[in-house]
Amino acid sequence: MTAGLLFDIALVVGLTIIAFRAIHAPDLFVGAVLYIVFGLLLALVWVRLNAPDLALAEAAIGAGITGAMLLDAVRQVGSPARRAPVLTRIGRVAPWAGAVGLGAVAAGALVTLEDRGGTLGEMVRGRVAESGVDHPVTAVLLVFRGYDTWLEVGVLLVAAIAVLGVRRTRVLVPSEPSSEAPPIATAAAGVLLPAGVLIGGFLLWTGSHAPGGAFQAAAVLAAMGILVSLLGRPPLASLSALRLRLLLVCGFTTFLAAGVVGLLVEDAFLRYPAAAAGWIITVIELAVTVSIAASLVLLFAGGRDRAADEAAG
Amino acid sequence: MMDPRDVLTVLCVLLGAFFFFAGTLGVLRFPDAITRLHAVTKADNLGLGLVVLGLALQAASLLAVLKLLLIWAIALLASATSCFLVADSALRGQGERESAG
Amino acid sequence: MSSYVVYVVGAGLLLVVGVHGALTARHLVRLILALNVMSGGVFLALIAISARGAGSAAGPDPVPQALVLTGIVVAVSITAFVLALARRIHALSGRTSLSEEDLE
Amino acid sequence: MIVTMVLLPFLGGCLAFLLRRTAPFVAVLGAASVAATAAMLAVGVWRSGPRIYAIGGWGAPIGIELVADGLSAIMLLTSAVVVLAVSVYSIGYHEHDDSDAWHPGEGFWPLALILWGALNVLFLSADVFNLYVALELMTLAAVGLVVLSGGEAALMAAMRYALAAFAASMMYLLGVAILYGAYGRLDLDGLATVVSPEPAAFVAAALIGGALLLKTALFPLHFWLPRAHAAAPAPVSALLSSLVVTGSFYLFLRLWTGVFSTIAVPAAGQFVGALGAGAILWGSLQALRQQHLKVMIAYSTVAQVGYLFLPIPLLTSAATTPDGALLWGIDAWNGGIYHAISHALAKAAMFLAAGTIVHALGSDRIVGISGIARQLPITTYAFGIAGMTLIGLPPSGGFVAKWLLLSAAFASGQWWWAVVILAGGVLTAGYIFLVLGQELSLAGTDQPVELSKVPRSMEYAAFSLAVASLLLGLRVIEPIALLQAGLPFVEGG
Amino acid sequence: MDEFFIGVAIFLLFTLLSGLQRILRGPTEADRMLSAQLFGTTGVAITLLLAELTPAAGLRDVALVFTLLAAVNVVAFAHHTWRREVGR
Repeated sequence: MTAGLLFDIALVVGLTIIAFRAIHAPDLFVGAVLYIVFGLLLALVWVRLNAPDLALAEAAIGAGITGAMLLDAVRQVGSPARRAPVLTRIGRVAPWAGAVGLGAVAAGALVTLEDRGGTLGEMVRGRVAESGVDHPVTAVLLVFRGYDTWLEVGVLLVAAIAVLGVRRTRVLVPSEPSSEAPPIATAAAGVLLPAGVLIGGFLLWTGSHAPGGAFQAAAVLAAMGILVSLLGRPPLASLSALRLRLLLVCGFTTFLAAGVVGLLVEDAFLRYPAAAAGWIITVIELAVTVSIAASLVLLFAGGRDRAADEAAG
Repeated sequence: MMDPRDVLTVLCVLLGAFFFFAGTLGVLRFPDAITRLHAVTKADNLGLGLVVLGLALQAASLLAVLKLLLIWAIALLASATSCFLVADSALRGQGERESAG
Repeated sequence: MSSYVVYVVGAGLLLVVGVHGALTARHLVRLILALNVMSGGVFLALIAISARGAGSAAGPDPVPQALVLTGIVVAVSITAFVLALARRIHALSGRTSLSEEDLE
Repeated sequence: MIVTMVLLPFLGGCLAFLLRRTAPFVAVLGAASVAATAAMLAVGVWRSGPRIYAIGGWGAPIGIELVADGLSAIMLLTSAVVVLAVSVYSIGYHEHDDSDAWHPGEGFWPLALILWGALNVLFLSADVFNLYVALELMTLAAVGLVVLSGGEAALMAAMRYALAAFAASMMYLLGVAILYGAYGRLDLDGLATVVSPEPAAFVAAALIGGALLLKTALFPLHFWLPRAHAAAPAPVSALLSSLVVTGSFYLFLRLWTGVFSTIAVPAAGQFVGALGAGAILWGSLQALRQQHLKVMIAYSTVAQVGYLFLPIPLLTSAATTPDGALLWGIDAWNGGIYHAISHALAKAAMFLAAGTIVHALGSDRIVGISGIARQLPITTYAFGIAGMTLIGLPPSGGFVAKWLLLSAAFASGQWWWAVVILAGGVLTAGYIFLVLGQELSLAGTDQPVELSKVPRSMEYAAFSLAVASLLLGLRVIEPIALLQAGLPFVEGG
Repeated sequence: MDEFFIGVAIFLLFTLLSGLQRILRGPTEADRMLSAQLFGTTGVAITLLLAELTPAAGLRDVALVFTLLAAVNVVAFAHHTWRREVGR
């Protein structure tokens, strides 16, 4: 057994144990912390499996966004542990049987596929030059399968609209008008924020030829927005309803507009004219970054806005 | 014969790993939150610093070295801040909320 | 045994843990965690496929990586929405689990 | 032309979100123009066969392709018609004083239009992963719409719906992962040529099939549906029960007869059919027991979903029987799709009519609607005609669908499905007449009930959908001819 | 050199996993949070070591993002303390 394999096994075992303990932790706060660690280990898996784009996304999402959301939500809804009702033998065994059956069947099927080849990967690498970007993952995301990515930006937009619907509001209401963060937190944020914005910008810029891109950049920026929210000033709260909507919608519509340009000029939706492909993609990425970051901040800050709850009774 | 640069890297990384080990040991064995915090901070700053130093010796470009140093600088800042916040909340009693584990 | 097998088995294990959690957990936050663990297992399967046979070829297959990136965004959107929903339900009724009595 | 049917709804959704006052106008205009485009596409497909559109000009397998065949065209047309009627209805439903407070209409218009866009993506897409994204978009928009009615019941129903759908999505995606791992491609046409009977393919088929059954709410995986569909605002219930359910079914049918046609075994077909039969009986019996109109209609959807899956065993047998099976295989195919579209129109009409009654009465207890036919005659007609389609009385579209299914069942020798179809019809008649009897009842008419004013447009929107479901039974030739374009058996034998 | 880096990475992974006990045992929330913090830093070190093994670019950026965002979680944890005093 090589050292690399030992590392893989340790990682997988750790991942499984942490996942189980996170779900079943008696205290939900522990569950949330363990879930953050789960995200960390998953990011290590992506590093190990040569998927830096995913590791970047996982690091930003798991640590910065989902983690903060969970910790914050658990404070509100994490009621003290209630003993689960004593289950009958069947009630205990049946879920295990179902879960183990599904997992074993899926893993078994996947194991048989070890030596299959002939995936799309080679084709993508061969044609990446036609796409207008150099990084294959970005080429798949924004060019070859740009249609998926456009719809994915739509999913985030829908989530934002739906959260506004859950809250029955059209603007973000700051949850507490004034809360005093300790000076050290504010001071640290004063350094972390510009660093975060720089790193976000760097990831956006580097995405065309190296791992990174709009989503990773947006996730880092959104994490910074969440940091600011936590310090008592939700960054979107000062916006009017129309401006907020414009921010949320601009990524999806810019993508759509770029697609229509292709439709008019090249007679194919989402075909970027060869001469302008590079900068069209840049414009799309910029707009998408803004929208995704805004949506993520809204999903965080909108979810925790208690003023609306109190108004609703 | 090993390149002296490689020897230095090995030494730095090993020492860094030792600090991580010591930090974890401290977190597991020290009696209360504040002393454990102390252990974590040492491990954070020194362990990561040494690993960064060791790897910087191997780096191919100046840019890579700068990036590594930036990582360490941010880690120092983040760790100092979070250490203070955790300690602060522990001392104020919030963090002391005993929770079933 | 290869890395591929290790990670594919890992994907299976995460599915077991996630599905079991989804079937047994009551608290909404636990259900959300269980579903996210499930999605972690699915993503792991895709990336194991992406990296399989690596070393010989030019590198990992970028297509599954792009798919997982899309999947992560979708999963985050749903998680965030469901968390907001859970908090709203708690604020309105104090409930933190799906109701016991059922329609069927 | 194909791609505009995707673009217009999304464009409308964005506009409706940005400028909320224009929303009703945008929705109606968009629905009308997409309906016209879909009709043109249907004619085109009928005359010259299926069309393929490569997004970005890349083409499969590296890019994503859209395929419009007869089935897609008829689904697109049906959903455009339903959306048009629901939009007209919603103008009245969401009428409000121009106060500055948040209003559910603000969420309704953008989400409904995006939901519709996602459905159109689904009906056109020829890529398994793109279909996953479309499913997610559709589901999240649907859940967001359920939430809009705001009460605790609606929130809980939305939660249950969201969690069930999320779990199903993960199973679907796992199936996609296995398919990609095995065959290295994601396009439906390409996959259909390479999928072969081997463990990985069976596992992928089971995962994807199971996920879609959960999303379609086939018995016994229907636990999330009745509450979600009953608790949502009426126009949303109409969209969910008529279109969203149909969308997941469409995908099941598409994959079963396409990608997985070479590995679909008769036993699996019989199993799915048995679940369908269970759904028909269980859903109808539950519908008979309900005291609230909208819950009853939601259980009726559980039952009608069962009919959608009855063609599956017949199609599977037809694909594995060498000769003579073509004819009844085609009957089963036509019958299933005919049922899907008649049900979509009739169920939307029924939910809209129920919404009108709730709007007028302020309650939907079935005992409370006694004698309402006097005040809301058009709504009562709408309910009655839609009921005819669901029961399968001639000359409705439902009758044609059941006739085709019955003849396929007898011709294939699988008479047991015919028994289920007929029993289901009787039970359906039971719950429909229970409601109609109350509506037409003369008891308690001495003191007419106080009704709030209902805009006429709401009544006529429901009525026209009901009439459309009836017309499907009167003009059978054209839709059936259209369905033959891109029929899976002609090439496959 | 590669074998050495992966060896150290395994060692760090094991220290990380054994530190898990503190999260599970607590007893205070501060304990759990600070061990998660230690996990974060250890994760950064492991990422940097793994980055040496592959030519793939961008792995150091992962470490950078990790470090940056570790602070956000801690603030999410701690901000309730000051919020509670002002808020209610």
